[in-house]
Amino acid sequence: MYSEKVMEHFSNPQNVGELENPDGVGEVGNPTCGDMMVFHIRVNQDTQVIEDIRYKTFGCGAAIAVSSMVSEMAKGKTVQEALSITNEMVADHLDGLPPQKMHCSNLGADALHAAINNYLSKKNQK
Amino acid sequence: MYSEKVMEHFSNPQNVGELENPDGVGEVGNPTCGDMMVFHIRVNQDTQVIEDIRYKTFGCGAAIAVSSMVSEMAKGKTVQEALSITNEMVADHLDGLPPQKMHCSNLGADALHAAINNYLSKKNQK
Amino acid sequence: MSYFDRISSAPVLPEVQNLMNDLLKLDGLNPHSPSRAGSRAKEYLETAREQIAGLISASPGEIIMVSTGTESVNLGLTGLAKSAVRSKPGRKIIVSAIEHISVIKTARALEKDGFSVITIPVDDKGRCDKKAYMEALDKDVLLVSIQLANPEIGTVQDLQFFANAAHENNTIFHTDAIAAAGWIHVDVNKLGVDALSLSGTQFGGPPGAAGLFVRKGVSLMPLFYGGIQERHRRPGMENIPAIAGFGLAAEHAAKTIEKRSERAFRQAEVLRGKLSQIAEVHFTGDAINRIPGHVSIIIRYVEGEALLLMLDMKNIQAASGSSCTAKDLKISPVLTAIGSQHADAQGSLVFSTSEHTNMKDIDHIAEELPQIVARLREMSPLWKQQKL
Amino acid sequence: MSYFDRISSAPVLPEVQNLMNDLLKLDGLNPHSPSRAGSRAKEYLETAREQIAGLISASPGEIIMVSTGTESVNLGLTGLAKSAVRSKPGRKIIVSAIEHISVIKTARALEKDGFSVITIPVDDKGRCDKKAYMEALDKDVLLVSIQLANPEIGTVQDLQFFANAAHENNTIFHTDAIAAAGWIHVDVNKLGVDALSLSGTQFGGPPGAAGLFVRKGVSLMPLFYGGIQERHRRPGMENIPAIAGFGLAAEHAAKTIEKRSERAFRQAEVLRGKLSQIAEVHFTGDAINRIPGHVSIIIRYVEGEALLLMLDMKNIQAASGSSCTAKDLKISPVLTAIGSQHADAQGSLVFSTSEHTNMKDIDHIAEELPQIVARLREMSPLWKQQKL
Ligand SMILES: Cc1ncc(COP(=O)(O)O)c(C=O)c1O
Ligand SMILES: Cc1ncc(COP(=O)(O)O)c(C=O)c1O
Repeated sequence: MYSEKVMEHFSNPQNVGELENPDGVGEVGNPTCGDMMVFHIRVNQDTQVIEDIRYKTFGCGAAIAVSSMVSEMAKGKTVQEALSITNEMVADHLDGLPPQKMHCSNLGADALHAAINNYLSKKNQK
Repeated sequence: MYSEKVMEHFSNPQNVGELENPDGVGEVGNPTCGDMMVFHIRVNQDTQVIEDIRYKTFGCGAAIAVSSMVSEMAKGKTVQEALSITNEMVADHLDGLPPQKMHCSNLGADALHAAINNYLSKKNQK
Repeated sequence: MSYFDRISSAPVLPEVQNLMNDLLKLDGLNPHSPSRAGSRAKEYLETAREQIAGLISASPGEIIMVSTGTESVNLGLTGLAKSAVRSKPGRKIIVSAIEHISVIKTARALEKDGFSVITIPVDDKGRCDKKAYMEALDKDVLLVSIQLANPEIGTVQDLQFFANAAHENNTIFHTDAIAAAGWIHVDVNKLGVDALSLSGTQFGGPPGAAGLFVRKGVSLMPLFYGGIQERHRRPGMENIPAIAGFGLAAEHAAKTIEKRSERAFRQAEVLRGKLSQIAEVHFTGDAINRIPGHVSIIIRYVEGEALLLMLDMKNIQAASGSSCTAKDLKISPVLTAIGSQHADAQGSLVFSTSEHTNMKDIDHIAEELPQIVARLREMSPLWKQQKL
Repeated sequence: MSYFDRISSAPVLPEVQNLMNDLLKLDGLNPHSPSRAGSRAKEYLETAREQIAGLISASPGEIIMVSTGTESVNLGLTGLAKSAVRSKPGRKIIVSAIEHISVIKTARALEKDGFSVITIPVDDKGRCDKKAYMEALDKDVLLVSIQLANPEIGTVQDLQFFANAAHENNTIFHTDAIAAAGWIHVDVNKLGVDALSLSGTQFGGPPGAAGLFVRKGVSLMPLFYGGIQERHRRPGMENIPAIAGFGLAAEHAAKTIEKRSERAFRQAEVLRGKLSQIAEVHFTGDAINRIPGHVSIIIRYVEGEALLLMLDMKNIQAASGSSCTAKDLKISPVLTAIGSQHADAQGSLVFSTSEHTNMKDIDHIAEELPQIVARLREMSPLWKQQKL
């Protein structure tokens, strides 16, 4: 039911984990709905480039593959560039997702944006 | 769907035909219902034995087999004996008939009785 | 065996048998499982849907898989009527007088649910009365169901006319194409139908799989309830081997339709020529607009079942009336509708050729049937009366 | 492949495959044709009916052939309810809270037809609440449907109790025995049920054939309409190869039930022992009254589909929740009914052994599953929170 790309990322998810003292943390979903993702980012203060990104995900195959794909897409991009990544782009990069997964498990970009916004708001407070 | 006995009589019906100047003629059914039988009998006036019996039948496999079986059962019997032949007995002698054929095609005994009654009423009129 | 009864069950194509045999060996063919076996099952299911859609120029998403032709017809009629009534006024349903028993009885059941059914008469060739139809087709008509072809007398209707008129009247149109699909070109767009029933068993598919086309955007209530299969419109475990076989047969049918129907048409011509030499034989149905390979006759003064049994003894398999109704009703309502006398209608025979029929089979009938008829007429009290 | 998902589709028995393969080759398998091929078809049909009746101690005339378990359940509930309402007052229907989705949704549809449905709760083991049942069972209850066994949590109900009480109340009793038939002894007379659904796919029969037992004298409306097949109660062309396969599988199941279920019981015990070594695993359902060979667990902090995918990569086929509902509802209503937390219910797994399961397969799971769980928990934000 999943594309090969999805299965690749699911069986070999990239960038799983957490960062110590992350610059931004984003959490979306909750276990009751079946999918939950927590993203950590480390941002270079001079270049605004996302230098490291990690996540933990509770969820189905799609949720895990989406997390992995988003982390790959965001890494090395500036936070502004990364904010333009959408859930649809993630699904496209995965060669598509089954229709019933599009809305409930395709939350990776939301989690990334949450982490970036968390970073930006902390930065503004300084 | 039919017993071997039925198929035997159907493929090799006994006593088909008509008699010249029969002593009794009986007709039951009509083509609209799907089955029609005309029986002719020749009766020995002294012994009241049915010495010859012939029929023509329009109808399904069961109707033809029933006609043949009745003719065999009646031949050599006295008219009184033959009157005690029932449709159920005919079906039994054929090792049974499919349920849906029991009522519509199992008219052989009726046709025989009609022929006998025809004979008896002609005799009484004399 | 000379096999002349494709309408009630055509031989299953060898390649379909092989495919099904392979699929019966596979475990875990549940298209809703995320496993690899599940993905494979889903692929078989969706491939079949494309193949079936291809045969009738529909899109795959418009095909609902069901178990039999009867179920397809019921889902079509009941599902469309009960759904349409929720958004439109009017409760009338139009059917023709020579629909298959599954259409007739479904319509009768809908009457108990508050619908009213109008039956359009046919002429002596089985052609639906256009004038009566146009008169009946008023704003209260929710649904029309007119068959594409009749399995007992072979007549093919001018469906475009009936479907167009229905659309101009804003009425949903369903057709039972079970006796026709796979043998005459069916294009749901050219025909202009909203829903269409077809069955693979008519063109070499296995029993256990049939289909209902429902045009995108037309809503349909299910006949029964359960899981998400067929997008809730036909819940229950999918019969993947049968569905895959149905699909393969549809693909084969689409590829070979020209060749097969031309051949069947010629065979039927030859057979008709030979049968016409039997005295008092009447050919039923439309001589021109008919199913290829379909020959239907009435042989007066003899009865159909007896004919079938004697043909069977000579290794010829044919049909009399509609196979499903054969034991239900003594007289076929189709033959009554075209004006046959009851007594005559008893002697109906239907020969339908399949892809495997050859000229030898035709010769075989031409040789045996006259003798069988003679034998049964010799026994028949009616034949004698006739000769007098 | 280690196959642990017989509930959604058990492997088809080799002898059943062979029989079906033979039958697909035969032409003219129409049991209503008077030909010899027709007689043979009728024989296959009636033999299967005897075999299936034999498995549940019914008479052959009490078995109606249908296409799927879902259809059987729908025909049972709708057919009995709509028929009973014509001769009895009252319009209440009782079902349990953990019925299969086909029962639940059929009951919901009957509510739209004017029936009212009472749902009996279950305890944390999935046992139907007897007190609530007795209170609900008043003179207005027309029909009860309580499953014999639950496919997701394995619990077997005390059906005799529920059926007896229904009878004393003059109420018709249907049971969905689909997850149980073929694996636990089913005797319709001892159980005291009026109607029972079963499917051959659970014990080595092919897809495309299931059955409904309806006790002699109990009347039933059909779900749809057409020819005379199944005495009008399930019209449409009979799928003779699948029906014959179903029959053969039923005969095999009846003959081997002791041996198979004992073996399955032991295998499940061993598997349970091994799985209990994984941290935070919760076994669902009744530990004693359960389907042989059925092991159902909740593995906290991980999600079921991800588990299934990883198991599949290790060639282990299992299920999570009810396979038909898996994509429909994120949370299984069965797990909700037994009081599982939503988050926990995500991590449900069901292993059901088939006749072909051996100890190697069990060892295979015992080896792979802990690693898979560890891997997914390592990725799970919940697991970490839990450890803190
Ligand atoms: C208890 C129960 N009832 C009904 C069904 C539905 O049967 P089917 O999938 O054959 O339609 C299932 C299927 O697994 C089941 O387990
Ligand atoms: C025109 C037509 N409609 C419906 C049916 C019913 O289909 P099934 O026998 O597959 O249930 C048939 C069967 O021959 C048919 O010829």
